[in-house]
Amino acid sequence: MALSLLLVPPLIGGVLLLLVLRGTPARLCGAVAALAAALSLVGAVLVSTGRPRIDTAWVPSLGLRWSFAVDGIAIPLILLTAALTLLVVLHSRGVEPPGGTPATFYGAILLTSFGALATFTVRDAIGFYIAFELVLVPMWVLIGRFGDEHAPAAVRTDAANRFLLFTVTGSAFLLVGLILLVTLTGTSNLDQLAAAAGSSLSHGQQVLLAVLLVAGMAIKVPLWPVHTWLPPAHSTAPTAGSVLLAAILLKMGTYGLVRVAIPVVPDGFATIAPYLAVLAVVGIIWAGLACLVERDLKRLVAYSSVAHMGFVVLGLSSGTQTGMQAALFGNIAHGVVSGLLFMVVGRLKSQWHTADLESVPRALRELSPRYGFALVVGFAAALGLPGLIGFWGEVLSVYSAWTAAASRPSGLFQVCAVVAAIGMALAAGYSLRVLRQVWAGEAASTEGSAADPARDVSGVEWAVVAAMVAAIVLGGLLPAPVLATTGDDVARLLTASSTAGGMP
Amino acid sequence: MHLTAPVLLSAVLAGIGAYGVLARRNAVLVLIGVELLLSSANVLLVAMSTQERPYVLSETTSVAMYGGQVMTIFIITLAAAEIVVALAIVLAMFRVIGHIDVTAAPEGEIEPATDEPVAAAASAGDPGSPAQGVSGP
Amino acid sequence: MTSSTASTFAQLLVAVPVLAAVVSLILARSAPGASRAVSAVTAVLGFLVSVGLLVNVPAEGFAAATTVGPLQVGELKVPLELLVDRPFAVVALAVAFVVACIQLYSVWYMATDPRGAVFQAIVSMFGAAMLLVVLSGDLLLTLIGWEVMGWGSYLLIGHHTFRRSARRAAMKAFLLTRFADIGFVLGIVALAAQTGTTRLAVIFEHFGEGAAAPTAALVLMLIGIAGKSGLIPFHDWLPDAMEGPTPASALIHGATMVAAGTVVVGRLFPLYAESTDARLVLAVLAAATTVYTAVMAFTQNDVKKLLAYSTMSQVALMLGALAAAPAEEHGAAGLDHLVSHAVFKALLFLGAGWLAAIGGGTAFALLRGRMKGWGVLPVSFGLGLAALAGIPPTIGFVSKDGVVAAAREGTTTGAHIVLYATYLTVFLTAMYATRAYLVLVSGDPEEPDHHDDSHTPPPTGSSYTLVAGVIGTLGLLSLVGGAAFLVQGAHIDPTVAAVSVGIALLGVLVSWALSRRPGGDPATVLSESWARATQVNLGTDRVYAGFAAGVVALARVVVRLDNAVVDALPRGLASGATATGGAADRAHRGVPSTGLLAVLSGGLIVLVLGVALWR
Amino acid sequence: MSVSVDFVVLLGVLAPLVGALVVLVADVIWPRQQRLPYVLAFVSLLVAVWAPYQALAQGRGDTTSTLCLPSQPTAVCLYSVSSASALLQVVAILGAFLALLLAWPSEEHTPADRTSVMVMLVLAATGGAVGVAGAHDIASWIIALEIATVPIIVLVALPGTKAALSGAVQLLTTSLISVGLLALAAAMWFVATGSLLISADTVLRSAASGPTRALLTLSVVLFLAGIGFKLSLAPFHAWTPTAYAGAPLPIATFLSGVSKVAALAALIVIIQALSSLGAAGVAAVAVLSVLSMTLGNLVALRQNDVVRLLAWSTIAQAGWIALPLVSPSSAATRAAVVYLSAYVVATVLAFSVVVAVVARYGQVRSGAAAQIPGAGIADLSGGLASGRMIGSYSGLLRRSAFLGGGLALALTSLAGIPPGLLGLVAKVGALRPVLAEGWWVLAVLVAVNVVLGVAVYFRWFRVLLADDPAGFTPGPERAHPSVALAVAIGSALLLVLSVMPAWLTNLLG
Repeated sequence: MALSLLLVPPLIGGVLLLLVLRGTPARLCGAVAALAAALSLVGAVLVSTGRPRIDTAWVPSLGLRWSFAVDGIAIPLILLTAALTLLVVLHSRGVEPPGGTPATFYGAILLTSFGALATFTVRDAIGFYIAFELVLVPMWVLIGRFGDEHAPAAVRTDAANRFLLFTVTGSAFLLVGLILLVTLTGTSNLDQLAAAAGSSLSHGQQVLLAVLLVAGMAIKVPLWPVHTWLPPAHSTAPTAGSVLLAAILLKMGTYGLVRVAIPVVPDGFATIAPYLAVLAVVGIIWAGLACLVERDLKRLVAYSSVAHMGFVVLGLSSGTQTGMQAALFGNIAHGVVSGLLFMVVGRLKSQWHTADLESVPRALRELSPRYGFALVVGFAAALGLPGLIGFWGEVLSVYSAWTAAASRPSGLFQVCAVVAAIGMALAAGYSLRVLRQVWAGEAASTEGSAADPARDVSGVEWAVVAAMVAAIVLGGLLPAPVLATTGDDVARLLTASSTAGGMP
Repeated sequence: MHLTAPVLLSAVLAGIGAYGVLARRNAVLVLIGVELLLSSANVLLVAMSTQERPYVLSETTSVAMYGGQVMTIFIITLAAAEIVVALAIVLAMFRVIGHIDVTAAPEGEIEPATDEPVAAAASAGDPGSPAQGVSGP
Repeated sequence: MTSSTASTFAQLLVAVPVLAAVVSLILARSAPGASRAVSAVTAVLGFLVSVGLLVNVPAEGFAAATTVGPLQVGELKVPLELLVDRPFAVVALAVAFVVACIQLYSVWYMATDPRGAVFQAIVSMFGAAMLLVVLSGDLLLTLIGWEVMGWGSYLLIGHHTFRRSARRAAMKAFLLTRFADIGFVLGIVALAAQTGTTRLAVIFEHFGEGAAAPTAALVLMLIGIAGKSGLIPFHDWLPDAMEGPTPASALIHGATMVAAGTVVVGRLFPLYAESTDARLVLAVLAAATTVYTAVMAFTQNDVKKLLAYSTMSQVALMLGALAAAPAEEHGAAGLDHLVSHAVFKALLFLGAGWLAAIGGGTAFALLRGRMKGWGVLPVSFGLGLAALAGIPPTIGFVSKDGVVAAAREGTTTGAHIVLYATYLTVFLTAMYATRAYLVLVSGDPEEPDHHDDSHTPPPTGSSYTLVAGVIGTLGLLSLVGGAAFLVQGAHIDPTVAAVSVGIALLGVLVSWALSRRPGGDPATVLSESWARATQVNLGTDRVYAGFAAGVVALARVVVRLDNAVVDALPRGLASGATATGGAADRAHRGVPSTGLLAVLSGGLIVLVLGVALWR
Repeated sequence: MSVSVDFVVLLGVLAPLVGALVVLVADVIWPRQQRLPYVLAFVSLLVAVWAPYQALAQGRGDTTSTLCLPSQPTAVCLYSVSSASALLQVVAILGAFLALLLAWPSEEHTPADRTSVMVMLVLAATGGAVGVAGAHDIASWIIALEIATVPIIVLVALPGTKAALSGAVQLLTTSLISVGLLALAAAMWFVATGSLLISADTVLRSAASGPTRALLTLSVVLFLAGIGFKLSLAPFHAWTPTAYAGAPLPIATFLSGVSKVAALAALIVIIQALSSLGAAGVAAVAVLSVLSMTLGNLVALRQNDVVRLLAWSTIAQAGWIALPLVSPSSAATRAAVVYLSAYVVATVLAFSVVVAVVARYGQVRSGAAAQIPGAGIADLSGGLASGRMIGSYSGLLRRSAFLGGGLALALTSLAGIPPGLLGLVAKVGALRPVLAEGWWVLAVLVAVNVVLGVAVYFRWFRVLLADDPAGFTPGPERAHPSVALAVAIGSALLLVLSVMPAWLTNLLG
């Protein structure tokens, strides 16, 4: 029941908007979307406490089932998704989406949310793939159709196609991996697969599966060197699209690693984990460096996402509970932080008509103190400042790499930890670069030394931004609830794999 | 009975037929090639149906025996039908197009492929310029 | 008194400024006056709490207190607890006291600043972070306070955001310390990794039971400490940090950020005591820094910069004491010097702020003789300089005597290095302190060529009372506060004291003698080019800039590679696919009989495969 | 010797063929009727669907047989319908029905005397396609296959234009070659097995000894090549784009739907017989399948004429259809049948929308020409105005949610991306047998083709979302009722089966 409340409103709302309410004005569409998102959020809260489970046959001949369940690993992500969807819908209020009808815009947002929620709750391997793919078309529409109206059509098209084709490439490998998994093990139930922990598979099979599955997820995460779709997608997507993309879609990749790859083929994952860790830290440094010279603010935030997801993957590949906890926390943290950053940066870009760091107006702290405040909090969290939500995931994943599991080459992982720590310093570099260019400085115009309320954030939008800021601060000060939620299930997953796995 | 001769004949027919189909451009000659192929099959079928082989189950022996010959008649019928249609089309082709070269470039192409500079795999038909790639005839 | 009371006070001591920061930040824009009042009142409240803590803290052993609850992160236990014992309660008291002074002082100093309320809120946050470091019983909690302080320093130094130099200095300060913190973080990680917990008590126990000293982790942490404390090679951000408003300088230099390194080493002293190698590294760095910065201080032409260098020199002395002290000493000498330095350095900076208000700037040229006639100011400032120089009976004398004693008692190589460096520094410190005093009380000032709006007018009326009260209190403390250490059990060895006082007086004399020369400034004895070079810290900034430029150049290479190499494969695949598609399309349209050729080849493929594979 | 005949079972074959005859007779009695042939055809198709419906309804996995010879130990039946082949028959009949619906409004373009001929040919080909699915001896198999093919050649040629004849000649040449190969294959089969029956027993027997095994291999290879033509598997695909582009749209629809059913049915009959031999025999299928997919997708990427695009997509999809047959299991057969069903529904739906749009553009063009003589036509010249260029679909989703949505659904289903879940499920099903055989390298190659396919279909999909074409606003789309009905049926099927794919897959047990 609660699961239905979680999943059905965005689906129905999205379909309703796309098919029935096509011509309706933005206000009504926004209201419908907000209602659906709010219901879904209620559902999310309910499933977090009740942890219900649904399991019925769907396509028996393929062994496909409607199998949905909720556990501690998914709960933070479900709450994040549901809450962010509502916030994004509210944040988009009063903005006429460029390029298409408001109904399509809000419909696409709701359907994206539905796909993500389905991904986080589904417990069937093939169903996971289907849910994984659900977000593709709506997000593609958001980028291609509602993207930055200042960008030439070719750029928009290129960005949307990159997003689509990169992601589809990933999911095609994922599909092969999942089907192979299902045929080799004879079950598509992810819980059973995790419980078996690959005990029926040979080492070679595990490695092959791990490579296929991880290759599929890595593109979505995105891991270096398959990250090049992300910056164009972000710089083109509308604010709502960017927020959903960064805060939710990328999480599907890491969640997939936690849910489908690590517990199911622990032995195979252990074999490729060192490579994964190296790619992750290369991505951290690579993206951090790119941020130091990137001129487009949105692309910069996108690159920073690559770096942050690098920490998440590093934690995951360490093979320790600490690492997985750190990764799951880092997931949430990055979701909130990048969500806030894209909200602020997106709105500023539409206000300035540019996101070029060299030509944006200075002294945001003078001109729009609230935006300025939000920007400072966002970037402070992005550089992993303690007391804000970004800190825990990063420092703990460095710790986990330093103390990687016994099955991992400890020397290599300690080197990775050192490199990741250097990446934290780079994060400080680019964050301060942005703040120095945008936030600090002297107001260029003569009249502009005083704040102009019209140009600052207010009303519902300010409430949304303030809520995100509050989440960042609270998550930083009180990480215990999130960590406690994920703790038991992480322990269960890894215990199962250490007892059952590893013995071909 | 020795089957060498009929089988050889069949092989020769098949070879000539294949050559005619692949190498000839004139539609009628191609048709003849096909006929030769079919005849080769017919010869083989008829020759083989005279053979009673030990591994053919007794229950179906009669079917097997006569099957080859029946099949031949089927194929002859089939060939007749095909040729009727084929000749009709070849005639129409001659009347409308003016030649019966089956390997000529097809007529009535709506547009040739155009070389478009594309960044990603599928950016032809750009919504910004829907007329792109439309150049004729 | 029970330790649970002490725990409650410890919790309060951190919680009060945190809440104060949040509340005053929220109020900052809508009700600036209320916001500033909150900051000031809570700072005083925090001081009272710290007194309560000191009264209640057990004389021996630790009192622990929880904060936001323990975390169990997989295998790692993070109790996030506070740990307080007597020496650190004293340090906390000093911190809370200095913060309270600065908050009160800021009520005047930042009165005209439109973002003064925000400034004071950040000062509260900063104080909270420092208190967290002081009271932390958990490595991660230390790291939290440590980094938040770094961020606070960024905000405070960059307060005058409209000044380019301030923006740069803020960024430089944060980036440099953050860069150094790579080591700090890794050190913490390495320490925690050995025990599976970040709880200090457990770590002490673990290494106390004979486990090999974690030298690598300790040295890594030293990198971070060197960054925060401005040790060589991170010795160039503090002078630049003078771009911040003077209360911020007082805060950073007096009791908090710069001293945080000392606090951490003091806290981890049981570990450092085990590792001679780590302490040798620290000793060498501290000795080099203390002498070098003392030399730099002498010729500075700006009173705040002189004070900045003196801070680095003094902090290096504290660290030197910790590096040299015998293991049984528990590092008391370093912490004592931290406390005394907090008092007199806050005094000096706050006095410098007053001077700046009088003279319209902090350059010595503007301030010549300005100190005369401002009542409590010259006396207090003089006492502060005397304490800096270690002249008896000031607080600085007592604590510096402790440092010398600790270095003499040490038997390691590091201790010897520190001892000689300390003697040299005592001499140099006396010289530049004397120079500063002489310049400020004599001669005629230049008029500032422009009036900078950012400078506050000199205090009058009630604000005069406030500022004079703060400065006077600090001056009084500088004079008599040393007694507190004696009460605590420090003792003065007459021989040791005689030697160091003698050296200090020699420095004073030399400086005084030089000031007899024309111009009245002892520093003019040195060559002009040397003086210029010292103004820019011998060009250290260029080294940093070169390093940054190197990183940026690498970044440009990365961006180019990202486009030209990493992205080339997908792009190439895409264009390859379209090109192949186009070629195949043309092949199907133009050339006759392609179809049949394809058929032939297909037949062959199928034949070969069929025959080959089915066999 | 007596042969049992059950006319109810044979109804699927007989009804369309009888219907074809009736249409001809009716044309003699009442010449130049526009509606009557269609009505007769619909009736006969309705009757025809009864037989496979019965077969599907009566139970899972059972076969219905007739034309049985009384032999021991089990009866040998020349015509037997399993649930899989029954589904194929239903799909063939449905495809024919939809194609006729699409042809219905084109009476003003088709000369009246040709309507009956056209309908008759469609019925005949449908009968053939239905027959192939049930045939279990080579003679009726080959005859049914040709009945399914020859009328289509005529259908393509029927308009008599240059384009039509070019297409027809291509189709003719290839199908003649195909017939030749099939006849040779049949002869070889007979030589190898001594029997005309296509059954596992005969195959097993002939595979027992070396020389006959080689002959059997040769025969299968020739069969595969011959069917490759019909199924448009590369490299036997060359006729496809030209024939599609030249044929009238309803006929192209028919070609892409019904004739593929016939071809797959034919292939399945052979492959099922081979299943007793194990896996290796079908390596050739794997090669043809991947080759078709890759080539079809790559060339489709560059097509601006949507009919050609669909033609190349058919080639790619043919690869997918054949893919599961690398595994000789019955699950693989079912997967192929499910894939084919999904493909036919989606492709026919796409064609239906194309028909609607082309009709709409035709009206606009003639309207514009009437209003502004000399003007308008110039802008509209070229392919854009014909409704067949990809640019003509610009903004379709906004002008008509019905047509645009239907097309979007069809395209996503062909690409295998939600919301076209049916296509996705079909792809999952098609990949499973491949991986069950452990051919993961093949699966990875196929995965690459998933990406290519998405690129192909989304290139078209994106246009639907775009703005209206520059300088040309066709106004709201209104399709002819019969075309609208076809679109509605296709969309409804696709939607329902996307939500509940089990309703399709369960039919096969």
